[in-house]
Amino acid sequence: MLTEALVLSAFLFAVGTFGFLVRRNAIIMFLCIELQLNAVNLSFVAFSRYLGIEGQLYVFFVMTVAAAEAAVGLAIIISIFRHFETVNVNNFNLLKW
Amino acid sequence: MLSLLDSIGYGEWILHALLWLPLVGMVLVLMGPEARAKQLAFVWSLVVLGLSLGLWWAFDPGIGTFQFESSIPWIASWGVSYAVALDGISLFMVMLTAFTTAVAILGSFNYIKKHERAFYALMLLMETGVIGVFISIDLFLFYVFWEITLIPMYFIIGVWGGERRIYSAVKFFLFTAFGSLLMLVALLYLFFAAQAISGEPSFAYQALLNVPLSLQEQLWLFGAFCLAFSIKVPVFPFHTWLPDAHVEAPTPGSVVLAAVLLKMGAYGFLRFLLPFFPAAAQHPTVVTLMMVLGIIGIIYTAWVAAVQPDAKKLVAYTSVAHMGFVVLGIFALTVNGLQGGLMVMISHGISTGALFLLLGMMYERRHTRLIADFGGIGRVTPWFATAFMITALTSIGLPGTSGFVGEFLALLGTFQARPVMAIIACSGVIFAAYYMLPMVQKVFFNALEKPENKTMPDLSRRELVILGPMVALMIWIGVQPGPFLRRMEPTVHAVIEQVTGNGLQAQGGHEEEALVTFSSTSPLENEGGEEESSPTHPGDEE
Amino acid sequence: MTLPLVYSALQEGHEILAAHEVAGEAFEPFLPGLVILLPLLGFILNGALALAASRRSADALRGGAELDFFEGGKRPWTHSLPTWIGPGVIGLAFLIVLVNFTRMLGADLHEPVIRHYWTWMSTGAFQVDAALQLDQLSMVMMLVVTGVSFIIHVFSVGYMGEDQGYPRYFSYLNLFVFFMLTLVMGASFLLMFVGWEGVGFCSYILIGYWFTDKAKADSGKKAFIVNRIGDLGFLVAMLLLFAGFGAFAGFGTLNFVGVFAAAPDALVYGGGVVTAITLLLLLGATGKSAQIPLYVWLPDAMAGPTPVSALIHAATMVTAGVYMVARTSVLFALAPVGGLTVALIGATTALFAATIGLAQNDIKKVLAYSTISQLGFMFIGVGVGAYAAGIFHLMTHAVFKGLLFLGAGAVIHSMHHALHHTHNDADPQDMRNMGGLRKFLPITWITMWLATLAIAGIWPFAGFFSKDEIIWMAGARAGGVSGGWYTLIWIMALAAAMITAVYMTRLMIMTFHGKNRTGQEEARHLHESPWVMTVPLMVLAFFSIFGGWINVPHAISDSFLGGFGLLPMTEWLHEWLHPIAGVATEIQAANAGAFVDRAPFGGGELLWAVLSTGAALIVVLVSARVVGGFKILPAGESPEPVGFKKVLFMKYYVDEFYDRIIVQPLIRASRFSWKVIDAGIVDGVANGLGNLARALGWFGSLFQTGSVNTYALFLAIGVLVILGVVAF
Amino acid sequence: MANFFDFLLSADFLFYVFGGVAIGSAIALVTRKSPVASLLFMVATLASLAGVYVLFEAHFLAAIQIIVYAGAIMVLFLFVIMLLNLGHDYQKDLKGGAWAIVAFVVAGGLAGVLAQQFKGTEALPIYQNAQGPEVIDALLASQGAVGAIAHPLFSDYVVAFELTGILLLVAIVGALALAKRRV
Repeated sequence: MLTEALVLSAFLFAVGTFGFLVRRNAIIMFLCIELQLNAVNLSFVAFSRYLGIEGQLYVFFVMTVAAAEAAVGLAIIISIFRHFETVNVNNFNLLKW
Repeated sequence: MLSLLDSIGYGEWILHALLWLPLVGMVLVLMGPEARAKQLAFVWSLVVLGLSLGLWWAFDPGIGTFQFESSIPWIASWGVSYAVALDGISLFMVMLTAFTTAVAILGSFNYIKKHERAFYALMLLMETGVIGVFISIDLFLFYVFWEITLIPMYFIIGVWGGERRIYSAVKFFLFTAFGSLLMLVALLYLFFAAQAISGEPSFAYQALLNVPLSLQEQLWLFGAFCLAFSIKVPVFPFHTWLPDAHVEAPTPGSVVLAAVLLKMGAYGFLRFLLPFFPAAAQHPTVVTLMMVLGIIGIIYTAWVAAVQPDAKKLVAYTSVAHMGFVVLGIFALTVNGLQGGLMVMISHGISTGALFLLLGMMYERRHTRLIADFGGIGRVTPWFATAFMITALTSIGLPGTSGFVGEFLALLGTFQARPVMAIIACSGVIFAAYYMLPMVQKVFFNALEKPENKTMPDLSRRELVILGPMVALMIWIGVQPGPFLRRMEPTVHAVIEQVTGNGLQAQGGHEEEALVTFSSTSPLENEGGEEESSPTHPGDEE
Repeated sequence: MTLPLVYSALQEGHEILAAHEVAGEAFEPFLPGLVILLPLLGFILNGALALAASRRSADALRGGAELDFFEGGKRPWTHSLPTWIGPGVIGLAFLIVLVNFTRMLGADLHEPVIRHYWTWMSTGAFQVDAALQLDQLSMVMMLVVTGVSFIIHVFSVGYMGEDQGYPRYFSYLNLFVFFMLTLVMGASFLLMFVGWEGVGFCSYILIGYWFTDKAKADSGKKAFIVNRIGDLGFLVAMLLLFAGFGAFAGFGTLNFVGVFAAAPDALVYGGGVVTAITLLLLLGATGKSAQIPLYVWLPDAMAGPTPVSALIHAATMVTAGVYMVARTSVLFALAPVGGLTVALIGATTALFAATIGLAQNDIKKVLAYSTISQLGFMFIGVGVGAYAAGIFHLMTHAVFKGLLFLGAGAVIHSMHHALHHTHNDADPQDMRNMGGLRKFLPITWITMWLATLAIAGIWPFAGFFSKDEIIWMAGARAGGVSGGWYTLIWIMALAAAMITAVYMTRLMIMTFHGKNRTGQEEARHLHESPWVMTVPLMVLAFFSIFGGWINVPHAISDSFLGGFGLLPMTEWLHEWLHPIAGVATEIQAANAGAFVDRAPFGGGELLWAVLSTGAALIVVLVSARVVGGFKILPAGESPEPVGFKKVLFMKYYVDEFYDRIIVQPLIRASRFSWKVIDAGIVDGVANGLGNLARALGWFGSLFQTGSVNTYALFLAIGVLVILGVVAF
Repeated sequence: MANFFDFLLSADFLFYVFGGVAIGSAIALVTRKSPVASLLFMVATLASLAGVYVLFEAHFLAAIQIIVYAGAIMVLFLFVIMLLNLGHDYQKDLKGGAWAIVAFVVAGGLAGVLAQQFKGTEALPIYQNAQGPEVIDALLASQGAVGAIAHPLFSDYVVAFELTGILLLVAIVGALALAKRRV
């Protein structure tokens, strides 16, 4: 079952990547990142079944970080929205020199 | 005099003082009031100059090795130390730097009108950097100072320069930095090679001196070092940053650039390039290449100079021509050639520095540097014209001036090594007249027609104070170069011995790669004390 | 540092090489350093005055007014002191030279006396001292230089008296004498070179003395640059002498004594190296002494004040080449090709310049070409190995050509005043505007005729003896090696001598005889010069007559031409210079045969002397008649010359030729170097590299869209690539 | 029949069910235009992943996956969407054309490479020899689902755990500072 879980995680990760690449709504892109994180979590869990409980610990940490990230990220999106009145990332190109 | 200097322990602290005092001065200038910045900077540079004069007596002309040596570990794990010393090559460079800085600062009193504090602070920073380059005997330290000099000059050109100052400043920076980086790579290679032999990391000059390298390695490292120094000198195809930098730089910037910064390249040839890579430096192809580039510099830039409409650009090109003699003299690898090269360096520092100052004075008066805008001003500015004439004659090497001594010795040394090269280079005396005299004529002679020229003021007292010592030096060195030559001689001998002797050593260690031979004597029997280095045909040794 | 210098000069240095005592008294020089230092002192003093005066005049000019220093008939101190300082220092130097000369006369001197002052340049392998060499040759030259200089300085007091730059003029002139004395007294090639270039520089500033005139400034510049071409030869010759080439290892010294002592053994007779050295030295000599191909600067040099022309461009500086060949006689004797080339160039120049002199109308131009031609004679002399004869002609020429120039100066001075008074803008130097001046300038007229007879080679004037001896010696070598060439030289010299008589007579007739062409009003303002100018003329005239009697061969002095030995004629100079030229003469005699005592087509010395003076006299008389018969119009009304006369008038178009094949191509090459190579290729490559970097940067910036998706895509691609690399 | 139910309740089958739901809702998450819909599909994914966790005996994680992740974090997202009024009136924000193809190729490649790498993981010696499942089972049996995680968390990983707490604190402060309206 390990291989299947890993393949599943790979597919989920790829879907998340694809979503991040093609979506322009910042919140959805954020969701895609969460999806990628979960894909990774899945593989951690799968590995932990065989290699020890530490894998689950990492998932725990990842979740915590994801929570923090969500809080900050969403706060950023809110303040950006206040400024630009949109969450479409095509409008955020200040990085371009 | 010597006992007086000894009594104050002059030799103990002088190099450190010369190195760091300008930096202290820089801080003082930055903290002081804007209106007094120039006076403060000038007085400070005078103090440095005054201190440096003691070297003239304190320096022992009988010794060819380093003097006033002192070394303090700095970054011990890399073998970097703060090591400074002086020998016959750097002695005059240091004194020239102190002199030029003082003169340039005095010469910029009227020229620099904005951000005075910053400007004079940068000038003093430059002095520290340049003196550091000349007295460092730790390669790491040397490299640090070498790069430090870039910064003030970059800002001096970029902030106080003419119309195209940004372009010129960037060009100057990029050219020099490009070469420096290659040098850094080569330096690190050398460092690791030395470490592999001795087992201890060290950037000390002596430690890197006798690293046994194959000819192949030497040629590559030589190339990297040589490129860095050639750009600085500058040697022919790398010279185009110079006219631009000179034309755009403010007068004091040009003066320091011509008088001192260019010398860093030639100094690098003498101090590092030749002793480090003796086999490469004596490789016939290398010597021929460098000499040909030197000759192209002499003749070609003289031609280019002759048709410049801008007087300052003309003088800038003549710098390249003069430095061609230096390159020629150095690569001749004869006592005469090296001494001549050094004399040309000193003389060029004084005469071209003075020329730039004079052109700056012209610019202050008329706000133009175009030769065509002048004419006949010898009538309204006779003293100015006199000073210019003497300086110009020094520049073209009239006997009795310092220019001649250097050029003649350099040519003589070259002739001993490569007669044909020397003969071609001799035509430089004609072309020197060809570029300088028409300019002098168009500016100072001919009819005084333009009304704005008729009210040009003659030299002021301050300008007289600037030019007086310079003109006096030109003639003094021209008439009595003996004291200068005497102080250089042992060092020059040591360099040549190091190069020729070591070339053999390096070869002896790598006989399978002994592609070239430099002496008809056997390499193994003759380590070190070989004085003559007559290049013979390849294959003599096999 | 100057003080110790002066001190050491007064201390008389110390002798390196003591005089060889053979018999008689040893030569003890008297303050030789002072001979050089005095003119330098004069330069410094006059220079200071000049700086002070020029500052005043510049201040006035800036205020909008020309300052006249002589306003109200008063001379400011800056313009009165040079009258005493300028000629004074030279006079003193001349006195010291005279003392030394008498001492040397009384001594028995076989080796040069060297006075060492300080070491000038010294590297490990090379040393040159600031040292003076006193021997017979330098003594003769010192006499000529200081003597003629003194006379001309005195003349200048009158000629330049009204010039605003009076102190500047004297400072330059003093400086020139300083360098000229360095040239002739220096004990090594390098020191000679110092003087060599120094006089070139002085010539430059003196030709361009009136520097606000572009033509004059141009002439000065031309003189300097052409001279430098010659200097190149000298320089390379020195390098060769010191370091050698090929099998010849060099002398390792540039001291005359050392080089000449070693030369006969070190150099192969007729070898390539010595020939090269002599030819290079010859190149230097042709530059300084205005010989083909580098003579072109001298006619233009007439732009300078006339006393300058007399001093520098007739009497002293231009003879430096002759002096140099005589000084290096040992080398030239060792290189027969070098010597022959010297003589051939001399002969060609003598003939060539003489023909140009026939068609010139400017009085100074005629004299300039005459000078070139006479220098050619000297070159023949030293070239064929008759060094004493060459030096002899140098001396007599210094006297009579100096006189001719000063006379011309007096004429011009007078013409200038006359034309100035009447506001006539005619050329005061054009002989077509003169005519009949003998009434107004009697002293000038007589003295100049004496000089003319001297230069034409008529017995018993100075030029007769010197020129005749040169021609004779050229002929006397026709019997030996390369006889054909020497015969040719002999014939060319004879022809040139005859043409000399023609153009000089033409000059005198056009200037002093015939109808006055200055105009009525102007003629009333023509008058003889003040005594300060005429006395020098008379002094020189005296020597023009009797100066030649110091070197008369016995064949002549014992004949009727020498009053059967009754006239005070001696062969003194020849014997005097023997220690200098002796070695060379021996080498020449040993290898190429001695001089034969007969002309190429037979006949002895006396016969040819009589023939030549007779011919010269006839030529003078005939051309006086012919030129007197011409109808000469003032310059403004004269037609343009046509035909061959135009070619002569245009000086064979040599200047134009040089301009076409050297000057213009050089300027074009320079422009090409600048615009195409430097700004185009070299800088283009550098800027191109910069632009390449910039283009790469621009290309890279295309990926910086600012859109998160794009960055993420690249990130993903990167991950993919890395994964791919790790995986496969 | 019992076999069929056994099969239906067997770990293998449940894994495929949960996995299929996870992938399906993940794809829907990416492709749905409405943010709210996307969010709900995300919740579905999380929930099905929680199921998978259970299959791997990670009961505690499955619980907090539902409670914290799907419950708290996703609700936070929903709040934000509501707050910003993105629930309706949404524009099409899917990039199309070449861009989508490139993205698809890249993502597909990623999946392919990863999947290819994971093939045969179980056959590796480390997994063959591992006593993992038994050890974990024993651990869970002895300490319970929470205790098995809590012990290492408060002993070996206590520093990391505390740091996580600080991180959360910082995140709270940061979020407040960012989202607060300028006063």
